[in-house]
Parts: sequence; structure tokens; C-alpha cells
Amino acid sequence: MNRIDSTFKTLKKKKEKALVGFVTAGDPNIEESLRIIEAMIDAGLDILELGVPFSDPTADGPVIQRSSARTLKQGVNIAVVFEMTRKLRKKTDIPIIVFSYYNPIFSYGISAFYNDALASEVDGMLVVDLPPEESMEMTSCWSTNELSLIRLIAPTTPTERMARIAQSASGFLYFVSKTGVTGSDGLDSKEIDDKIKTLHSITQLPVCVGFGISTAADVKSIASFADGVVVGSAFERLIEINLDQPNLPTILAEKVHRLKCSTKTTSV
Amino acid sequence: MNRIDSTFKTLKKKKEKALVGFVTAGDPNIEESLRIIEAMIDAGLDILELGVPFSDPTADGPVIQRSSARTLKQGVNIAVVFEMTRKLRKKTDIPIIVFSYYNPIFSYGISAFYNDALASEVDGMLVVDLPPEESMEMTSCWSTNELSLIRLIAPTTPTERMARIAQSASGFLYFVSKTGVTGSDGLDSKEIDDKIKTLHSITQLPVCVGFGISTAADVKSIASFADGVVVGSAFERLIEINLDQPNLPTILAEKVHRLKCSTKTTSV
Amino acid sequence: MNTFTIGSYPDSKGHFGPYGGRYVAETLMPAILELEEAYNQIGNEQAFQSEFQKLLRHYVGRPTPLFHAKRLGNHVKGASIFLKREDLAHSGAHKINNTLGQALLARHMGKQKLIAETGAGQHGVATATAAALLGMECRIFMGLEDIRRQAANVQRMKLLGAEVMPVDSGSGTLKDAMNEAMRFWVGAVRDTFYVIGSVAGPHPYPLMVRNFQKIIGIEARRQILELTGNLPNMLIACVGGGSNAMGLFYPFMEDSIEMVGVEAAGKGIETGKHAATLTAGSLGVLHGSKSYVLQDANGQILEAHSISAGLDYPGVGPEHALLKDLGRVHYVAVDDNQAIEAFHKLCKLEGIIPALESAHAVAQAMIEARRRPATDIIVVNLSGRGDKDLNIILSEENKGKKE
Amino acid sequence: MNTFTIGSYPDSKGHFGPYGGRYVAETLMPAILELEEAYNQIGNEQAFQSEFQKLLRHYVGRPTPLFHAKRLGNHVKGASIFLKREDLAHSGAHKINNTLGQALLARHMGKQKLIAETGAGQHGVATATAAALLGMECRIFMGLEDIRRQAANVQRMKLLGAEVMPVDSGSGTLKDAMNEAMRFWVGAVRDTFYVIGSVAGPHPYPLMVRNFQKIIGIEARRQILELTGNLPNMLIACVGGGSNAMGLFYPFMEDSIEMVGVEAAGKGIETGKHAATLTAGSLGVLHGSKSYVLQDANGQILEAHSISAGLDYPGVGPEHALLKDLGRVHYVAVDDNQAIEAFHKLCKLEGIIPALESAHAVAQAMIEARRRPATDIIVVNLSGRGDKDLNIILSEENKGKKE
Ligand SMILES: Cc1ncc(COP(=O)(O)O)c(C=O)c1O
Ligand SMILES: Cc1ncc(COP(=O)(O)O)c(C=O)c1O
Repeated sequence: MNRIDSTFKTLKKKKEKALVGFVTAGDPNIEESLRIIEAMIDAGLDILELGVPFSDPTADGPVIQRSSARTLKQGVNIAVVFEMTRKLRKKTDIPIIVFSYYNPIFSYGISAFYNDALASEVDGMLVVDLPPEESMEMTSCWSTNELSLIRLIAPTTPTERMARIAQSASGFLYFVSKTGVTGSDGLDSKEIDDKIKTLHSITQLPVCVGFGISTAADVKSIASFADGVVVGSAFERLIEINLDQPNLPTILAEKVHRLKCSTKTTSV
Repeated sequence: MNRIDSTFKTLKKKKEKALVGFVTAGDPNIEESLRIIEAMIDAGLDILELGVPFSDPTADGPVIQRSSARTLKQGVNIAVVFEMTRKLRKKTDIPIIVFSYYNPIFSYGISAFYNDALASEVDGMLVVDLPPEESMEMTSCWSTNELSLIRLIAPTTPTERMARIAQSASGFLYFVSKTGVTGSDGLDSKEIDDKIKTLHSITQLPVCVGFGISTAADVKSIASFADGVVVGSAFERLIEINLDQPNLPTILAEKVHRLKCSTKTTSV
Repeated sequence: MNTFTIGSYPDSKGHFGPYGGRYVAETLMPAILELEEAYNQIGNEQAFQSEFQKLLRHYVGRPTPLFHAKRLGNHVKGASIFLKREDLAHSGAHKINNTLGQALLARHMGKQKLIAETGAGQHGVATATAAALLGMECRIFMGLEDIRRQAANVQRMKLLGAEVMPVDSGSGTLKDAMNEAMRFWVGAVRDTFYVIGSVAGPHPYPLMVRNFQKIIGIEARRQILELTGNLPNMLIACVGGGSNAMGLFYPFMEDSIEMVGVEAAGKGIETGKHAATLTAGSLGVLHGSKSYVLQDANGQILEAHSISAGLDYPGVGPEHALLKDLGRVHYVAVDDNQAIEAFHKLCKLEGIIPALESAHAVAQAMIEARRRPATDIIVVNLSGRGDKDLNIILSEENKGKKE
Repeated sequence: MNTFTIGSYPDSKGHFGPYGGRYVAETLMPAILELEEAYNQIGNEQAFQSEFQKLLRHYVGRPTPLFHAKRLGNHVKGASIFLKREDLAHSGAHKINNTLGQALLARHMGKQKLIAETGAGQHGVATATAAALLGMECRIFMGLEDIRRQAANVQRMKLLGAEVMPVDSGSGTLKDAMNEAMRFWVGAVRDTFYVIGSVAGPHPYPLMVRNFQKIIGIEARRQILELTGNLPNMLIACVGGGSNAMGLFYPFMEDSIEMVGVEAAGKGIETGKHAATLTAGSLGVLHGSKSYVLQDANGQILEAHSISAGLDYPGVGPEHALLKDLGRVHYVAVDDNQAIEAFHKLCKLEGIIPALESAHAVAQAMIEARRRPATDIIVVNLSGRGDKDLNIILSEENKGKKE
């Protein structure tokens, strides 16, 4: 069983929901980024989503746009990200999902990417602008199912389409909490709850909810019905406003700790 | 016999050509203008051409444009010009020709203008933008031939048209020395001579030449074949550059004197 | 309503009843007579007409559309408004119809040099355009104040290869530019053709320019019949010198329909700061013809005032003077504010940015349409596009903000 | 020369061979699928087509003329050059053909809000125009740098009632504006229609925009046959995203004639400061479709460089990528200086001030015409007018003077 599946199984036993944390790889620089990620994992992060920066992040809000720009200046690219995951793998066993736009992957070369991802012990992929209609090109060389392809479901996705997407997904489903880019605010948990119910009726896959989740209260409310919550911009915002702080890892770890506590549904 | 005809007759006897002097009425102000004109007459001017200022003097060069603008500011209009001629008449018997664009005359009222011109002892009219084709409207109320209508002949006027124009003219013919506005320079006396010969073959009227005549040498050369020379911008330029001089009348008189000398063809 | 028998005016000397004629210095008379002869002869030749019509079609983009401005009509809850889209003509206004005609004629007469006066620069651009197309030399006279206000059009003329001659006499606006063009012409008349920009100037210009512009009305008449099966109830056009208005009106002259010419009331007729020559002027002679002019008690020409540089002229074509006297055309005046409002309305309701000149016609159209049933048809001449007026609108907005 | 069977591309998923497709976030997928369905259904209905064609005729001023630029042809002593005069289309470029089509479709789909990206502002103005005409709400995304460079078009959009949304991310140019428009759309997709300005973006945009623009080629084909009795030997159009080129080329696809797409070589391909995506780019995915893009070794999109804001884009429509591979269209690049020279030539020789984008096509036409006999015919798409570029030309002149 791969790391993602076993993580969800374990959490289920512990009556906890998954805290999925997104950071842009190499922000603010590669060493510090590794330290931050390790601290986050130590603080209880369940799944790591590691963002490959892209010059034109059309699905992202200003916070992640800026973190992408910062890391591009640091020379971060897919090779660097794989190097980071190899380093992280020496210290942790949590699932690592690489998040990217399609063009950097396409440019890297599709089979090279697949082989190097496996070699770097990456567990899953999320390609934000690669809908199922176009993903065959990428996955056709995926000779095993060691790499999960995390699929997005949007609030605008019709039920029938949800089902089709779920069929080709693995690992978990990522439900986008709202129409908008990453980091937008305003959550409607009632509406999300309804969608998650629909999704649970359609698929066995765990369903995580992301986009615009930033506070412990958000996490708590989502965790009450979803299998996991994804937090991204909130972490990146913390990095951004504390760029010059020596204790960035601690700051992020504290945040993870607080959010993680809210995923323990037994405490509701 | 009117003053214009007798002037030319007298000059002919004296073997002189007419010096016709143009000034804008009321330049630089009405009193000084009268003094200037009187001094010019005393210095030998044969015929006075008195300009009514117009807001849009399309046939005039910059010098007379500026003198028009100056006198308009002084409130000079046709009534003022007639007042001036009445005053001048008390002191001189030389022919006075009022020069105007048509609109001020038209605005004054055509018969009023005719009556007042006669009453003010004006001898002739020159309306620069009123060709023979349109002048019936103005002259139809001219019940006597006391007022001469001075006609222009241009270098572009074909011979046949010259003849037609000459037929409806009186006083003298005004031959425009060149295509261009008043005050342009560059005279071609050979060409002018030819035209004057043609005109003399067509009409009994004296022929004066104007436009761009400013020096004694110009006058001398033109006077050798024409019946008179018209000097305008040269006088106005003198007024303009000496606006603040107390002895403006003297300055103008000296110029008149010099030019008048050159009209005495016997001296050639 | 009077109808009017076309073809009877002007007479052979260029008189439209008591108006028109030729009031120019003798130096120009031969040139004007030569022009008249050439125009009467060449202008009616099949070869000339077919060359002219070809350029109108393939170069200018004629026929320009007649567009039913439904949202504007709905907005005033009144008559149907159709816009004759001269704004789509090459170089941005109706002016090009005339300049191509005159430039072609000049070439046929063997004159290779063109001069023209311009205010807003629209006629200057159109003349420079014709000159470039026909490979002729071109000089445009323009007041210093207008050069300042209309920088984009100055640049366009220069790009088209014309020499822009700054005129600093008078107030540095259109009237002064025309004065200076006439002065230059007097000196260069032998090889130079003066392209006058409206139905003004000495005969044969008012006749000739009207005839070059009447394509507007010929097309509009055919188009409205095609689109609606009916003739319009009313025609509306702005009147500066009056060429776009004559162009639209003339082919409808014998139809029993109302016509409205819209002058610029500037800051208001009562303020004296306007350009409403027919509405508030009097009989006079300016720039070669007799017509209404703005003048003082001594026959001195007054400066005109309008936010629209193309209407900012103290004279008007003699044919309009006659049409006013005959009651055939009704002349009204629309002020700066009304024009600006109509400008914005047309932008927002129809997606068309009109020239400020044309906005005067649109303003009047809104007034007229409001009074009439939806079954009535009003055809408005949208004489030009507003790109040239963007700076003026901007500075009006800034003024508005400051106040 | 390959000929090409039209109708076979794109496939049902929007693939032009290996290019095209739909690479967008899931939030947008349903909207794009809905759009495809609506376009396939409504777009082919008689009622929609007749409404669209009516607007093209009576509002846009179509057909635009096909003008024989004789002096330009004579100047290079070569082939006959005909210009397809999209510069005369309402709002100043071919862009309006497409925005009216999309805005009409949006209205049929019940969406009352339009958004669009713009670089030079031409597509923004065209979208704002369509929105005003149809009474729709409109937001235009535009980079801060472009807002600064293209002040007049910003003002035009505002006058037309659109809200201009300044984009300060990235280099503040077209690519960033498109990024931001997509971001906004993700958030507003339920009631908002994204009007993409070229044959780029996810399926069905490349197909739909080409179909809205193909009127250019349909007219040109009929016109050149009317005028000369022959088909042209060659078609030339500039290629930014590629919509004016596709519009011209498509209806000639099965004719055995040469086609040339002209990209912007900016300061020169070798300097890296260019926008020659097909000439010097590589396969990639940008803004929703797979095509050639300018990118670095890591798949990061590079900034494009061209004096012409409308060509200043690091992507290109997927159909062009296919046509390049097939050898059906030949793609070349023309640099800033060549474009400026062609701009001036067209001004001075034909009295037409072209858009700088179009000047690239004219530059190539001069090169091609020079090599060919006078009996050959070249049709050039004059995609827009140059009024928007006057400031750029001016500052180039000033630079020239300083150097
Ligand atoms: C667009 C436009 N409309 C109207 C006019 C006024 O001229 P006319 O009354 O001769 O049509 C002008 C003059 O520049 C103009 O540019
Ligand atoms: C006049 C003009 N031509 C060409 C273009 C380039 O776009 P496309 O390649 O889609 O025609 C633009 C884009 O703004 C434009 O404004």
C-alpha cells in the first residue's frame, strides 16, 4: 500500500482528519525551505504538498504568485524539487505530493519526470491545469500505480463529471472549496458539506478540501465532514511576512500544530 | 475733373510719376496718424491711400496685419476714417483713396457708405476682395462718378480680363507687382514693364504699381515705366519700428521725400 | 414645410440667392475661374467620376453603414435613430470624400501642390491623406493654439508627409489658419491647389464640396429605404462650415422631410461665446463668400467658441444661409455641455465614440426623438470619430473634478 | 506546397494535431464545456448568424475594402499588393469581429458580464465596444506597463463604460493581463463570459475565434476575384495570437496559394528580445492550450518583446502551430526597425497609417513583392489602424534624434 493510502487508513483509526500542507518548494531559499518543511512535519503535518514554481500561475492568488516569483529567482525547478524530496525522504515517511502546472513537467519530459519522481520517492502528483481530458499524455507512460494522480473537483463540477473524474483519480480527491484562486477568502461550509456528501456517495477515495482555509476554526469546521483539509496560502503568507525572521521553521511549526489539533474530530 | 485725374494730369506735365502712399488709418493712434499723414503730404506725397483696418486681412502680409490689429484696438472703424478724411481735407487737396476689405463696408451699409464717403470728400475706393464680378452690389447706388473705383490687376490676370476690368475702373489701375500678399519682396521689373505696356495698350487710365516696393531704387525702376508707384508696407514698417519715437511724422516724411525724388523721371 | 427645387442654385456666378459669390483678391480670381472651368468640365467626365467613385469605395470604405441605434432610441423612448457612419470613413470623418475629390481634380489640372487650412486637424489629415495617396506635395496651415490642442492630428499629418505650417496670427485657430492659407495661396497660386475643407469659400467651392459630399445623402437615402422601406421623417447634421450637413441633406432636398442643422452654442448663445453663425450671426462676407458671419457692429469678424474645434468657425456655407431663409432647413444650436453629454451617451449606449462635432447632432437627435413616436425615423450624420477629441474630453473631466 | 483539407481540424476535443486542447483548472472546465456546447449549438443557428452578420454589416462596416496599393507596389517594383482594410472596421481593427461574436454568444447563454485581457488595448476597446452595444457589464484586465503606454485606449475603454483592471503582477504586460483575467474568471465563472482576443486559449476559443474572424478571408477571396479575376498568389498577415492571420488564411486553405505569417522579431531573434514564437519558440502549454511558446529550459514562460504591443505575446494559437508543421503556412519574423520603416512607407505612399502590428505584415509584403513580377498578387491583411501607436512612433523618433 502506498504512503497516501496508509496515511488515510491510520488517520481514520485515530479519528483524525488529514492536515495537508502546501508550501512552494525552496521558499524563501532551499535550505530554509527544507528546515521549514521538517519542522512542519515534526509539528504534525500529515501530507506535504510541494509546489513547483511556475512563471504564470493562473490558478493562484497573490500570495502564491509571490512565493513562486521568489523561488524562481532562487533557481528552483523540478530537478531541485526532486532533490529536496530525496533529502526529505531520509527524514520522513509522510506522503509527498508534487504540485505543478503542466508546462514545467511537459518541458522536463514526461517519462523523465515519471522516472525521476519515483526515484525521488514522490507519492503523488497534482497538476492544476491538466484536466482528465488532457492527462492521458502524461499518465500513459506511468507503468505502475506507485504515483497517485490527485484530481481536483470544483464547486462548478457537475455530479456526473465528478464521478468520471473520481474514476481516474487515485490517492484522494481534492475538492476546491470555492470558485476562485488559491488564497481567496469566505468559506460556505454548508455548501461544501453537501458537495462532500455527494462525493462520498460517488467514490471510496478520501476527499480533502482546500482553497481559502486558513484558521483553526476553518479547519475544524471542514474537518467535521471532509477527510482532510489542505492549507496553502496561509502557510505561504506566514513565510512571506516573516521572511527576515530567523525562527521561520518554528513559526510555521506552531501554525501546523494549531491546525493539526483542529483535525482531531474526536475533540469536537 | 476730380482730384485723381487732375493729379495725374499735373504730374504728367511735371514729368513726374505719382507717389501713392498707404497707411493704416489711426496707426499708431488717431492724432499721431493725422500728424504722420500731414507730414507725408508736406514731404511730397501725391496720393493718399488710407486703410480701414479689418480683422481678417487675407491679402496682407504680416506688417499690415499688425498695423490693422493695432488700429482695431484703437477703435478705428469706417466712421473714424471718414472723420479723419474730413479733417485732412481742411489741410490738403491731394486725392484720398480709402482702402478696405468688403465686409466693413457691407456692414456699414452700402448707400450710407457712399453718401458719407462723398460727404467726407473721399476721392476713391479700393476694395481688395471685391472683384468686378461682385462689385455691382456696391456701385449700383453710386449715382455720380465723383467716387472712383480703383481696380486691381494681378500678374495672373489674363489680358482679355485686364481689358474687361479696365472698362469698369476709374481713377487709375492698380497693378499688383507680384503674386503674393502686401509687403512680400522680390521685384521683377522686366516682367512688370511688359505687363504695364500691355495695360497701356488697353486703357487710357494711369497705371500704378504696388506690392513690395520699398526702396528708392525700387521706385525709380518702376517709375521709369509706370504712372505711379504705391508704397504701403514700407511706411507701415517704419511706423512699427519707431512706435515709441516722438518724431514719427518726421521719420515718415523723410522716407516720402526720398521716394518722391525717385519718381521724377526727368532725373533718370 | 417648403420643398426646394434642386439644381437651380447656385447660379452661374456661384450665388445662392443673395449668398455665395466670389470675394477674393484679383490675384486669385483667375485661379478660381480656372478651377470653376476645370471642375465643370473634368468633374463631370466619366473618367474622373469613375476614378473618384472607385477611391470612395476601395480606399475610403464607402458605402459607410447606416446603423440603427436602438439603445439610443430606447433610452429617450422616442423615434428610431439611424446613424450615418462617416466615422468609419478612412481617416476618421466625412472630410476625406471632399479632399479626394479636390486632389483628383488638382491632378487633372496639372497642379502637384496642395494646401489646406485646418482647425481640429481633421480636414488637414484628410488632405494630407489624399496628397500621400496621389503622390502630391502638401502644406497644411494650422493655428498655434490648435496645434497645441490637437497634437495627435498634427503628428498624423506629418507622418503622412505633409508640412504643417504653424499660424500665430490672431487667436491661432481655424479662421486664422484659413486667412494664412489664402495669403500663401495668393503667392503660390500658379502651381498650387487650395483644398478648402467645407462648403465655404468662393465659388465654385461651396458647389464643388457639396457635390463631393453628396454621396453621404445618396447612400443614406438608398440605405434607409432598404432597411425600413420608408424615407426618414427628419435629417440631422452638425454645421461648422456645413459640408457634412449639405452632403446628407442635398439628395433629400426634394423629399418632403424635415432637416435640422445643428450649430455649436459653445458656452451659450447669451454669453457671446459660441459658433452659432446662422442662429446668432448676421449677413457678411468672409473668406470669399457672402453668408452669415459672426461680426461686430463694424463688420469685424468675431472669434467663435466651441468645445468642438471643427465647429469653431465664425462663418458658414452660403447654401445654408439660403436654406435657412427659405425655411427649408431649420437651424438650432446645442451647447458644449449638451454635446459632451451626448458624446458620453453614444459611447455607453452604442459603443461608438463620436467626434465632438457629431455629438452636437446626436444631442439634437435625442431632443427630437424624445418628442416623436417610435415609428418616426431620424437619420443623423455621424460625421466623424472621436479619437481626436479624447484629450479635450479628459481635460473637461479634470475640470469637472476640480470644480 | 501542401494543400490542406479544412474541416478536419480541430478534433472534437479541440486538438489541432498535437496542439490545442484544454489545459485549465477544473473550476473552469465546466464553463468551457458549456461554452463549447453553446457555441456548437447557438453559433450555428440561423438566428444567431443573421444577427451577427447584420452587426458586421451595419455596425462594423463590413465588408471592409480590398485596396490595391499601387504606389507601394510601384515603390518596390514588384508584385501587386492589395490591402484588406481591417483598419476601417469600427473601433479600428479586426478585433471587433470576434468580440461581437463572443458577446452575442454570451448574451444567448444568459451571461451579462464580460471580461477580457488586453495588451495594446485594441481587444479591450473592441470588447468594451461590444459590451456597450449589447448593454453588458465589462471588465478589462490590462498590465500597468501597458496602461501607461496605451493611455488613449485606456480612456476609450472607460468612455465605453468598461472598468479597466490594472494588473501589476509580472512585467505588467499582456501575458500578465491574461493570467489575471483567468484568475478573475475562476472566481466569477458562473455569470461571467471570458472574451479571449485571439485564436489562443483552451478549446473552443481557437476554433470559435477563427470562425468569427474568417469573414476577413471570405470577403477578401470574393473581392480579389471581383477586382482581378484571379486568386492571389500569396497571403500575408501578422501573427500575435494569430487571429487576423487565421481569419484571412482560413477561407483560402484549400486554394493552392502561398501563405505567410509574420511574427515580431523585436530587437532581433538573436538578441532574445523578440516575440517570434513559431520561429524561435518550442512546444509548450500556456493559457489553456498546447502550442509553441517562448520558454526557458525549465518550462518557465519568457517575456516577449516587440515594439508592437499586440504582437508582444510569448504564445501563439495552436492552429498556427499545426499549419507550420504541415508546411501549409510559412512563418517569418520582421524586426522593430523593419516594421517602423514599413509603417512610414505606408503613411507616405498610400496615406494609410497602419497599426504597428499590421506594419509587420506590410514589411514582409514589400520583401515578397520585390521578388515577384508585377503580375503576381499579394493580399496583405491590414489588421488595424495606427492611431493607437502614435505615441510609440513619436518616442522612437525622439530616441532616434538623441542617438
Ligand atoms: C467630424 C467633423 N464633423 C463636422 C465638422 C464640421 O465641418 P462641416 O460643417 O463642414 O461638416 C468637422 C470639421 O472639422 C469634423 O471634423
Ligand atoms: C491591429 C492588430 N493586429 C494584430 C494583432 C495581433 O493579434 P492577432 O495575431 O490575434 O491578430 C493585434 C492585437 O492586439 C492588433 O491590435
